[in-house]
Amino acid sequence: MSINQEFKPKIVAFCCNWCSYAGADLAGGSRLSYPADVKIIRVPCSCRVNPMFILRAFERGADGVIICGCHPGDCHYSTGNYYARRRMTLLFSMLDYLGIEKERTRVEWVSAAEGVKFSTTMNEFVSAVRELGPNRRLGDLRCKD
Amino acid sequence: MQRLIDRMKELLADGTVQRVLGWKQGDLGYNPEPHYFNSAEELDEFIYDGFCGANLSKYMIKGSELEGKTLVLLKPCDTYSFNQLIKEHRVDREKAYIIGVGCKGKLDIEKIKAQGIKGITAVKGAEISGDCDELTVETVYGEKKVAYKDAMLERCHVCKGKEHKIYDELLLDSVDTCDGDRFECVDELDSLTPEEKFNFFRKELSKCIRCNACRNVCPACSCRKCVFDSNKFDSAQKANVDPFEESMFHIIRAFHVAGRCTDCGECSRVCPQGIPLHLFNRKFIKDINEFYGEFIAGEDAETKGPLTDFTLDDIEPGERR
Amino acid sequence: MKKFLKSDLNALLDIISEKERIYLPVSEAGQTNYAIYNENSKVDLDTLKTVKSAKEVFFPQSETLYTAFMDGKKIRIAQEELEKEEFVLFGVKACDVRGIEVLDKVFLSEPVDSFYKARRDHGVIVALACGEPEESCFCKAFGIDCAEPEGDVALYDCGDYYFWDVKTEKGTALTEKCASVLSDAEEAPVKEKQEEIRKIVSLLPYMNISLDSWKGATTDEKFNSDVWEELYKPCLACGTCTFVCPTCQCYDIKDYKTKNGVQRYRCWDSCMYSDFTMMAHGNNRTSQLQRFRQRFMHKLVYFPANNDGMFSCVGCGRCVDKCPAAANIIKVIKAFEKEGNR
Amino acid sequence: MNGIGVFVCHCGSNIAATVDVKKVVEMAKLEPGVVHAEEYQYMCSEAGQERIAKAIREKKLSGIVVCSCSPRMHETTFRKCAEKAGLNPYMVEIANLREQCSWVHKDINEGTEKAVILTRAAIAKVSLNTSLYAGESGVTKRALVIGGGIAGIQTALDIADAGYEVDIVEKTPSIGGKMAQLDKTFPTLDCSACILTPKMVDAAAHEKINIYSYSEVEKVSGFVGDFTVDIRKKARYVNMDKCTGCGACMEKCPSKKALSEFNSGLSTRPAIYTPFAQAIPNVPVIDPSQCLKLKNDKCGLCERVCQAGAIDYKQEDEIVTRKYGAIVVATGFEVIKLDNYDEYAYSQSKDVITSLELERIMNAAGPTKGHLERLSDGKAPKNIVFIQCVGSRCADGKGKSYCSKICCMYTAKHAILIRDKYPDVNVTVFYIDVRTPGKNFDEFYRRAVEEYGVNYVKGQVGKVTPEPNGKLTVHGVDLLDNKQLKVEADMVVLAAAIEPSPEVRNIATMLTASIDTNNFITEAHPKLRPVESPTAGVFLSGICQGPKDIPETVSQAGAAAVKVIGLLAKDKLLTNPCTAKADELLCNGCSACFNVCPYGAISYEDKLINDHGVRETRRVAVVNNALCQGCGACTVTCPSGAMDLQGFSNRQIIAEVDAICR
Repeated sequence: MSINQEFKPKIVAFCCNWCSYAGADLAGGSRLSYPADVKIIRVPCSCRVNPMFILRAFERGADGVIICGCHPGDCHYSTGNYYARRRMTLLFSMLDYLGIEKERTRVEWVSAAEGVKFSTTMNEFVSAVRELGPNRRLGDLRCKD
Repeated sequence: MQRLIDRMKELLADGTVQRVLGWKQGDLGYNPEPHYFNSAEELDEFIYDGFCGANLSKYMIKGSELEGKTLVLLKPCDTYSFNQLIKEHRVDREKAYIIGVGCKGKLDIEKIKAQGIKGITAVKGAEISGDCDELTVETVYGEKKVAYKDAMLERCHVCKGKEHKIYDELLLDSVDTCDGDRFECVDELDSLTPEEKFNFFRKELSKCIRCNACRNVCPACSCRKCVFDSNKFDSAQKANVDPFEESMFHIIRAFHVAGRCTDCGECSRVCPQGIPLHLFNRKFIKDINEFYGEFIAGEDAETKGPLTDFTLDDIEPGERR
Repeated sequence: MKKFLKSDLNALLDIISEKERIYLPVSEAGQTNYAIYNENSKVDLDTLKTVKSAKEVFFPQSETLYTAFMDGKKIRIAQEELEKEEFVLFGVKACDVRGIEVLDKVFLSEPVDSFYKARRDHGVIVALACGEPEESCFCKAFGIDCAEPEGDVALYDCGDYYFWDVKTEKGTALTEKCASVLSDAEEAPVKEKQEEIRKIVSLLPYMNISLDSWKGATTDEKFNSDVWEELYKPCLACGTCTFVCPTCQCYDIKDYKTKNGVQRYRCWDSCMYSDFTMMAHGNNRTSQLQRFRQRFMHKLVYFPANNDGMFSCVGCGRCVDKCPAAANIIKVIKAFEKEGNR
Repeated sequence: MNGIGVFVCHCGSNIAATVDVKKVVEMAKLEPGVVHAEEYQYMCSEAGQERIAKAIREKKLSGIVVCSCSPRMHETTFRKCAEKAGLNPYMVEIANLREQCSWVHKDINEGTEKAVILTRAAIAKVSLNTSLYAGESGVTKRALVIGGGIAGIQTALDIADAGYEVDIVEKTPSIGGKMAQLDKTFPTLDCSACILTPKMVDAAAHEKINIYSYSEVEKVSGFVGDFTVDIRKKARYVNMDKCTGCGACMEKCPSKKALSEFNSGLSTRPAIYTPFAQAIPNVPVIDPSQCLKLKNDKCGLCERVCQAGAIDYKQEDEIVTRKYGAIVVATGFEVIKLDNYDEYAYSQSKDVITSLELERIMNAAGPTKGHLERLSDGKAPKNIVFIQCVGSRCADGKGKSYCSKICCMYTAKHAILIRDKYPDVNVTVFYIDVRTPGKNFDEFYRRAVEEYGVNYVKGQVGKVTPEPNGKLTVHGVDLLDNKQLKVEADMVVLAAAIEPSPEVRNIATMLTASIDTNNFITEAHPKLRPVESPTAGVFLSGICQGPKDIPETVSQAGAAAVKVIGLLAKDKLLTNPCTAKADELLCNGCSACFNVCPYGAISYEDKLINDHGVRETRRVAVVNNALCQGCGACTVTCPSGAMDLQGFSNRQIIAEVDAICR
């Protein structure tokens, strides 16, 4: 832990507009802190998250990517997160198969009311990625500078 | 095979079909090519033997645009691809007259060459009418014998079965060639450490020359313009500049065909660098089966694919069942 | 004529690699391709054909030309450095050596390609006569003798020894560096080996293929033939033939957005691709037939017309081996021969 | 794009305390395309907005980034501000520096660094924004109300009174719903029928209201303002135009064994019947499962006695297709099945009944003509035990996790009514909690205890055992005295949980409205938009949204009506411009997008395409902008990237990713 404490991972969080982004706002409103390494990208729904975006983030040097959406059954668009769930299940299983550490990817369902969950999730996720250290397996060399 | 040729000539003669999509004899005994035969005379050059591995279903995308019906020869595994293409509105069932041809396992010339056999001038024993037991390879360095099984494509050892899923008529007999479990290779890789897995794939993918043979031969990769050739995602990279490039290409390609890939094995067959590309597709197929229930793409032309479907209590990402 | 014991191969390579990079056929994950030698390399001089040809050593599949860096709103441009170190390209077959000659015509004539030239100036070619030519080979049709390759040094695999035949000044310089491993040798075993190879060559199915109808062929005559219509059909529009070809020299120039700027690089392109020579107004070759024809017309008509009759095919047979649809230049040549006889 | 303006808000000290706003401005100025950057105390204030407007006008900005609070807070504000200054409102992006930066990070260096990155991402995104324009769609000035209970009736009346046409679709032969089955209502003890019937009559008589009774919604297509609905009018076998409602057919009908739905199965009814005397419409229906004529082609008595000649055995289901601008779901509830609660002996003893059954027993028009008697032997009970929360508030998964809300009050009502009419009957109520929030509710409950001497026992009942002598033994526990209790009872009444009507699932699917794990329809916002569903143009009335009593239902019904009126009052609706769009050059026509679209917004056309000089007819996807809600499911399922989402395009999101990972 001691060495990695210094390591500031780059974390990209895709949050759906209706639940998780609002959950993140609530975490802010409640002053529930989480590491500044997390940067949120607002998407309308977790089903908007294309595997291309995730790989792109890794290509560009992200150390972890997390996708947050409404709880299954609560999707604003009624079914979006069900598709997202299947896509991410398969994609993450593939990344694991290719030797990308599981802890670098995560899906979490966070409702607009779960500011606490948002904050704890981000704390957990960041510390898990910190443990792993920098992502060396999926980055593009040309983006290292 | 004469039976097949006669039947094709009959169908050409009575106007049922305008042309035949089949294989034309090569000049080395092992290199037949996909070919449209427009007349009975042309069919003299027709061949169907152990080296006719090419999946002709994708050619029917273009075939569907031609005037009249095309007689297309599909092996059992090709029919899955054809169904999938129907499902995706990429081929026109009405434009195809499908003769389901039997299959006794298809051969991989690379496997013969890998046994140190060079200067091949002819291969005997690959005829579909034969026993398909032993191959006699004539070379400028002398005659060599190879067991048919040892020269078979990987995919034939894990064959889905010799049943045609769509056809107008069936001809020629098949022999069951399956003697392996197609997911064993996936299990083996899954049991490695992340480091080992990564090294394995990095080594294999580093060979990739981005020739797109895997993509262009793939019946599921039927996009008019591949996302890797367009600027939609800022992803049009022709070069294999960085190893990441290939990983990205192959992961996304596998993802795009996930739930649609019939495991026809063409990608691995055509890769000039011998990258076992089926390992990507098999992983998705295995996961889909495990997570969402057994699903065989192309078994019919109607069932919704697993990635355009869901159930309320699907497994969560990262979980295993 | 010099020679060295096969068991001294690594010793020889180690001597060279102390000062210079060596590119040579290395087996990795089951395939043999040119790679830089190091002590862990699985050197493979037995495999006749590397998947990719030796051209990539002088003309890499992709190479950066320059990089633009953003610093606030200022842009700084850094030119990619030209090759300035000597290197050795080891174990090249006769066809690939000729391939480099073809590339020279393109890249060394005006305007000279500085990246290519720098590499050519610094590279020494150690060629290797073919051990066991294969059925897809047809170098003889282009006047290449695989039993006696060009290059700075030619190697011959004779029993326990590799024989070392110096051909140029560059070759002499390299020979001096390797003097400790090399010993003097007679020419007889080499002659014997060459005869052996030539005998096999005479048995191979494609070696006597005739290019007569292509010599001095007019564009119109070939271009407008109906034969293309049949030939192109199996083509999947992949770039395999182009990328394994030792003479295909077309490239695309693209930009890669790095973190803080842009890297301009060039990479091999393929005339088989639908976006090849795509321009703002559209594409001048809109069908696969046209693209397919382009490749072979270039190899057999356009290139010789501009280069004193030199075909830009060397008969290595890689496209014959690798085409996923078994369409290849042999089938093109044969189809036209048949057409001519009709 | 080369004229981006960046506006960094201090939000007083909310942002400025943990983010060095000056630094953010300075860094923003270095970004490509940025020609203007400034900071200000409160960007959302009038003065702040004026600064933005001024910069847009003076520097001819082509896009702006506001670094402020969450876009959920002020995105609309700044979009309007941009629009007023002449910039397309969709050329605005917000960097969320407050909720997602300054409020969650304490260290100013860390906060500033992150703020700079978030600002960069927003700049990168806005530089790829394109002007978007909201489309318009028309409004059909008619509403559909699904369900004809008190919720549906009230909604329909309110909408109709505002001058709009309303159709009510009711699955049973009469409107009235569950309220019609009730005897009295709490806490005032009015007769339920006396207050409901006039409303039913009003609805039937209203010139703007059209009732489809004995009908069901079969198919819904379209979108807000323009729904097309197929209604199945089930065959009644009675001609509604001819029937006079004389009732002769019902009297003469020889098949009288069917259980009366209205009397909760406690009495029988003929095969040709109206559910109850005051039914509206007062036209009977023939139950084909009971009718001898329809079953065996025998009898035909009703046809013979009908002087109006209204009987028509050949009648078939009819599908009516109607257009609506808005749809209200008012599908109501059912009492749960008690199969999981057999410890209370419901299936074993006729004297264990549900509260709804008790309503019918107490009702003068009910199976016992209003006499309180045991269904087993017709004797008057002396001891009655009420058991609360049967299937409600169940943590064990056996029943419902929620509180059914109405049971405490109706049990108090039953207890009072019984004690009032039969003072010699002992009434015991086992309860977990007594919940009486509501006007005059607690007073009502206290009257039951204090005035009427109802014995309330805090505790649960473990078991009810029918005894050989016909009595029931109730094994309970008194938590306050901490002792086991055995109470002998002649009758046990179960306050069974209520659940949404089972057909709500199907209706929700047709409407693409989501339902929660308990099958209640999800509201657009639990607090602020409780009568709207997330699907535009679909509104909620009554228990389909959650348990309610009558006054609450009526007020929600009114609220839903107001929402509908507000919608129907508009002549045009603006559509969300952030919709999916297919690039027809890239589209394969493979239908993958169609398969995942929750709104049915994608269709296919055979179109002549000119693909860089290649002209051919291709099957390509077309998005209906009025239907598309912009979720983006299609964009990911599309392998070629032909489908993109305006406002959240692939390249925009990738630009954000790149900026964040820089």
